[in-house]
Amino acid sequence: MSATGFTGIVVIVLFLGLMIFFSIINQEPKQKNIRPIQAYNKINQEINVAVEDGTQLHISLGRGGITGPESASALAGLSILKQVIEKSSVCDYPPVASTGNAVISILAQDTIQGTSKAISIADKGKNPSGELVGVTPFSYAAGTLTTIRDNNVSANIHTGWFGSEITWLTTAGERQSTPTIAGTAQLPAQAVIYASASDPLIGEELYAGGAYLGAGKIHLASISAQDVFRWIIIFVILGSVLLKILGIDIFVENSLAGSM
Amino acid sequence: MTDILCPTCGRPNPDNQGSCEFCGSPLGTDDSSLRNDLFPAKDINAPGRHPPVEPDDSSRLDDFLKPTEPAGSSLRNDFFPPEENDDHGSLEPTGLNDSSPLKDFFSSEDLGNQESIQPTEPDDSSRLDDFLKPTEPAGSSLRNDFFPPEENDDHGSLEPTGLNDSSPLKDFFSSEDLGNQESIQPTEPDDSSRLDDFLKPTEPAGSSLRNDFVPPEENDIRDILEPTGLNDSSALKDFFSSEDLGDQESIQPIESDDSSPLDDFLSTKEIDDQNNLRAAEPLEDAKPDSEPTSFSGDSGWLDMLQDPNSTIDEDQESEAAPVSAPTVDKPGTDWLEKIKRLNKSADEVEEDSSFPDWLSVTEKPEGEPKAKPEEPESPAEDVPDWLQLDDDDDQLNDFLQKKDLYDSEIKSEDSGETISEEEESQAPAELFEEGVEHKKFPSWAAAQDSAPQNGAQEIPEELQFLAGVEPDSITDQIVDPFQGEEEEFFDDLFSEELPGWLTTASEEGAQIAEDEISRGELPGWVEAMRPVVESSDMTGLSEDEDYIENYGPLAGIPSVLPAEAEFALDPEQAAMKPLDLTASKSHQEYVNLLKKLIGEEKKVKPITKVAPVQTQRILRWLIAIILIITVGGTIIFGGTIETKIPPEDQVNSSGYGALFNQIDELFDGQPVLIAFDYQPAATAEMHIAAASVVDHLMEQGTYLSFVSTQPTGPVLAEHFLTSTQEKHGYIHNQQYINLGYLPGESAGLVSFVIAPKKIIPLAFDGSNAWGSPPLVNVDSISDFAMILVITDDPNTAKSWIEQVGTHLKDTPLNMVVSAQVEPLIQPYFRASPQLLSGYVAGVIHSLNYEHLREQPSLASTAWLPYNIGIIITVGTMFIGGLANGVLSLFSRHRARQIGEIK
Amino acid sequence: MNLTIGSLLDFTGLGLGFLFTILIFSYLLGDNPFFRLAIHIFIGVSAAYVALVTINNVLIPRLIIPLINGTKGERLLSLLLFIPSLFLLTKATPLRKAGNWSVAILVGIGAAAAVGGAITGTLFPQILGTINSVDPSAYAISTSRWDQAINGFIIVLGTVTTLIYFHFGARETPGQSSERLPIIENISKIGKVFLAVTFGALYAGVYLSSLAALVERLTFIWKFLNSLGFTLFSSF
Amino acid sequence: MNIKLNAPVSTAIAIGVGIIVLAGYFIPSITNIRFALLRTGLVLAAVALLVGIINLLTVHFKKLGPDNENSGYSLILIIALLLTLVIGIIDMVQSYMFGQSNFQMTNWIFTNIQLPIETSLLAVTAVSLTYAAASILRKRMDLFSITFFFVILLVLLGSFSIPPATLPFLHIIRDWIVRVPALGGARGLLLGIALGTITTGIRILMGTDRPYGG
Repeated sequence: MSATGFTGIVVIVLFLGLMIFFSIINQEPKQKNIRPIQAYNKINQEINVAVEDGTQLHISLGRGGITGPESASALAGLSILKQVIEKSSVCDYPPVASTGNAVISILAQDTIQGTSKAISIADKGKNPSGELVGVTPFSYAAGTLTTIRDNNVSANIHTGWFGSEITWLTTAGERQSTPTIAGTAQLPAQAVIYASASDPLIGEELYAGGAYLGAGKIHLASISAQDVFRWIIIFVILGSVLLKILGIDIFVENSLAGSM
Repeated sequence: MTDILCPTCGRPNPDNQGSCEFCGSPLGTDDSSLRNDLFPAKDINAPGRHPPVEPDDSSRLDDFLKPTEPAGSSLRNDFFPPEENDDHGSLEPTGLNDSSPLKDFFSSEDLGNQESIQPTEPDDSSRLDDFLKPTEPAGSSLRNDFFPPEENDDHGSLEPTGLNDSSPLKDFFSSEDLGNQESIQPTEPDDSSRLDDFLKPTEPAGSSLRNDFVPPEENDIRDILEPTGLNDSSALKDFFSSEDLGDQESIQPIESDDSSPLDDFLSTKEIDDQNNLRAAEPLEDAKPDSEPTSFSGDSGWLDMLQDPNSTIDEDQESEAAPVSAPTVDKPGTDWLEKIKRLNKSADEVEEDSSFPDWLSVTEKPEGEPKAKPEEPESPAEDVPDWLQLDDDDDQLNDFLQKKDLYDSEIKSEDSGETISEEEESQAPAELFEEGVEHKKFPSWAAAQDSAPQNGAQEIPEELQFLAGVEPDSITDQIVDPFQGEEEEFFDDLFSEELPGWLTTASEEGAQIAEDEISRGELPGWVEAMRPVVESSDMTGLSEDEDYIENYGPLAGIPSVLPAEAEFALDPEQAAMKPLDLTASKSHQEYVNLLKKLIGEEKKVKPITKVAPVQTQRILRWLIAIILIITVGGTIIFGGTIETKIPPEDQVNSSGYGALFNQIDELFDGQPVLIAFDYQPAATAEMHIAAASVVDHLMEQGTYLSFVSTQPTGPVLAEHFLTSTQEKHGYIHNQQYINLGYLPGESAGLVSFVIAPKKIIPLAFDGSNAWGSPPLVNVDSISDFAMILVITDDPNTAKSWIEQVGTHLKDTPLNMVVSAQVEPLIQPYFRASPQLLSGYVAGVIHSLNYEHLREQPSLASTAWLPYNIGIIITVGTMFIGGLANGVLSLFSRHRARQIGEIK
Repeated sequence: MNLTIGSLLDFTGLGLGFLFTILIFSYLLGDNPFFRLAIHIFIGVSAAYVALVTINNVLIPRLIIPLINGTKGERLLSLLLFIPSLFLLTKATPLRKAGNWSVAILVGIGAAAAVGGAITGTLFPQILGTINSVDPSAYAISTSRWDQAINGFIIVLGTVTTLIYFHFGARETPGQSSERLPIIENISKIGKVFLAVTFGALYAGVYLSSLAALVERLTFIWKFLNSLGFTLFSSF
Repeated sequence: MNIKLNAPVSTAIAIGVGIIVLAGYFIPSITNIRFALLRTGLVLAAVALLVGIINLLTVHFKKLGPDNENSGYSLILIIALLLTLVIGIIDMVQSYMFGQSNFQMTNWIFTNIQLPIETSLLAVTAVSLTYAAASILRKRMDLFSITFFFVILLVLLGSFSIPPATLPFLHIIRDWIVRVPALGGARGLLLGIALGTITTGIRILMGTDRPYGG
């Protein structure tokens, strides 16, 4: 095993351990010691609005594939979808979901059905769709436009993998004066989201959806683990930089270099 | 304390006794036993004192189930149809295990039964007994009534008994329900309906229907649920909003096939489970206290009913008996009549119109409730009490006791007997000899009582009626009179009364409860019934008072009830009294809190929805017009413009410079892999950026292999060749090969790096991909002379660098990227292990590349309109941004000023 | 003859392209049926196209051909692939639950690819890149030493402060919203500025891409009109 | 931890496959197994795409009907899809049977319908992006937005170059922004995203998140 491989395994084990540790330690999931993120507050708020208004929330899960790193943002989007469905189960009209990737579409439908069943929305007609609206980035955006307009959508939540086609989705929301909560892992799309979405999720905030929407202990533990690891990274960087200035070649670099 | 006279030996027995202490004969066999059933033992007066027989919860439940059902478990099955069981898994995440929901459900179910029945009968056990007695031949009918027939459908075993036998019972129940809801509900603030009011704000539709039709259990459940968890209750909403609601009660008995109600029902069940679970744990201890209070009252007037001449304890005489006695006489007949009327035909609709009258009267309490302390506990706290009641219910114990008696009786009886026969046989002789004797009971008891009798006596009539003759009319009947007023009415009632027994049930309230009990006050829920009686008196039914007194069948009443009682207690006072008594400071606080909560719930929160801004659209138009006119104008009139070659040092340190140098070194026939990894939308920019580079490659005579990790890539490659490289006239398979689509995003890429031939065996057109001479020797990706990735996505670029670049030996990895990708890839170009050998980013680099090649291409053509577009955009953005910024500051300032003024 | 048909097809193609461009541009005036018409055609065409490519480039060469032409081992492998594929197809039917395990395979792969990719593709390289940014010797393209050192420190500062900006942990003070430690709060403000710069640069990039598309489309429209014989302005 | 056990098979498969693939990233000896699984994934993803397209068709078939005001659009979508599919299959058959290469008809449809529409869609975003950037200060007037706004202007101006009006100074600033502070921020973002990605993936590998109908 190479140094990189070993370091990689250490990272995974460390993450796993931290997550388990925090999920055991944090016995009260209700107690959220996490900074407020406006976009998630907004989601909660919009769920209430949808309930009172008899409108729908629209969640689009992006077009990211499942077999690459993009999958994570779609998976994070799915856990947000799950929470939103659970929370908006009192809506007359359950949320509508749209995706631009077939696998994500299947997963969205499974999530919807699983969640709906868990909360006993037996009426299938009311079930949110989770449909695949388009298979290329812009056809997905165009299909989602239709979803935004044709349904009685009171808020749009775009969480998943998007490219610059997100512009269409965020501005469509803006045109209809419906709040748009959006987050993605693709950097240029993030920039667009920041400028055009009413409530942007920046960077890794996207992955914290489960924790902020009450998906359970393990999600809170996840972001605690992320915080711990964040500081590890910071110390590794600062330490290495310091050593580098001092002219010392260090172990860290060798451990990571294999992958560069 | 009243004793029950043994029917056999005539000696007095404590009324919590199931059988005679002296002769051992069951006390339930004579009329007194019935009374006992109806009105449980008074011994329970004293808090903490329990009836001799105290089966535990499960046994109680078992008992409850056993007699009513040949197969006890079937009831459970009904409650949990198979599908629901399936769902348990999915519920688990919320912390439910499979068994707990059941338990909870049962507890809530029982509560539901109790509560729902309470209105007609103060005592759970007796109520249930009554229920069971007539229904016993077909225990399942009870179920049928409580639970829509569909549930029964799920259990073949039940069907025959349940559905076949139960029709009379159904009648019974339907009449029961009608009775409860039409005539009794008004008089008795049923918890459920009260809580319904609670819920209404959140449920605009069907609430009134619900009140009337929803099986009592569900009402109760909702009561428990809604306040505690609005979120979870959607299913309930569904349930209630469903069209079936109204029909369930009226139609269910007739039709068993409908499946939708089942779903709805299930949904409520699940939610119940969750909520109950949440609520259940904390409540265990409180209940015993609450029950006694309720009984103190019951027993009091029970005694009177039982034996007007018998000696009545002083306490009871002075407090309890008086309270109940007067109420008993008057409305009893009213109720019965009402019920009868209701059952008989739809004509009653008109008659029912009288309800609004008395309802309006009952609305009186509206003002009072605000001050009433009983309600206070927050919904969440309520739940526990309920559950407690369920768990250690004295009433239930009583009930069980009695049920045992009944069981023995019933068992001895021929099961084939008609219900009426049974009833008659079981009914206390005294009561039934006179036929109308039951009217002696207080209205609410009588109503209950009458229901079974109706069931028994009027079966044929009612069967017809239920058989669908006029189910709708019933619905109408029931719905109309109550809809608006009822809500308020019950709301009031709720706010007043619920607390009565709930608060006493709570640990905190235990002491208060004791006090109350010692004073012989009526428990809250008994109280709850009284105002209705009172109200019914006031609503024009009071005319009947005299009538009742004088009426033949009631002639017995004066003799049954001590005259003093009537004088001693004004019914109105009685109704008010407990409310005063139960008001403690903490209760008051609770009331206020709850009121606040309810009030907030009712408040329509203004949903701030920004109206589509017209200026927004105009601004967009303006931007569009400016851009299109300037750019379009430049295209039409502008032509091309001479640009200068950038300084040499800049070229040398740039990506395009490095790329140019590499391509310049390639020679004829060398295989070059080009990845067309941009989406079709980016065609414009990528064509501009890549045209010159690919042109350069072709000029060098390299053999091009196209691949793409996007499905649209292969055709984009073809399009690229035909639209930008026409002059080269490259022929597929001879000068280039389109390897086609490489699925699986970065994973596919990794596979391709290691074994390209294995991963893409066939070219896009199905031909052999690797047959052409330049590719024969290519076994791994490192065998290409160069890799050029054309992409507009930073992550695709990153994937190529991370997954492919790291595996390359001497093969340089280069890129043509969109402008947005540049910030993310340039570090790979600058870093020391140079993973990216060179790159062209966007139109700007491309122009420079063209300069290097000294062959103007697309970039040169597009340069002028492109730059005009940039500068116009910058201007528009700047002006727009500045204007918006000023506006924003201005509005902030104004907001601040307003804030200061405020 | 062929030439005529070919040029007719070409012209029709250009006409279609022109038509659809105009239909899409009509969205600038607001949502309208023409735009909707265009996007629905677009969705249908693109879906069919992707389906074709998938069948042609994935299913046929990897599933069908090995089954027909392959060696024993390949056939076995294809069969092994066939089973989950068939189950996955049930996802299009009411028996969708049967396909859960096939989806589970995909999710497992996806999750692993995400973790593995993030560690080997982002975490390590980016940490290393950040560390090396202060090291002049780690630069392939060298400018001045001091220049690089300062830039390196700015990059490190940007990376670290941005990372801190995302710190989630906060202390919950009763009655108030959670707040992070003041020091984290302050550092994250610097991170925010870096983020804003990053987003600004990326946004400009996105804009330049779309501007290129706009220029290309307008050029196309102009060319098409020209080819139609609209030489109104050509005299200028 | 919300561990449900009602889908043990799927969960076990997801975890097992995930662990093998993940281990393949770090342990060279099992790289081959990892690739076999990845290839399976590719085929499954392709099958999933077909499922998705069937799903898309079904959804629009359901929308057909007089009571749906948009049924016309759905009909058009279905026709466009099926027509393209049929043409493509003819192309494919020709290609496999008669060796006529390169899917000419399909490519024609792609080039003349899909491509212009996609490019136009991106072109229209130029207007939206300009508008969004111009109105950012109204939406959020803070340090972040002000910086954002002016960086956009700077980078755009730095990209601008028409010889008489070229501003070399701005070019240098643009270059520096893209190369240094933007890179710093991007690295922080990417590292954060990597952290989020890892936890998201690990949650699935632990079996606590099960989007696959578990």
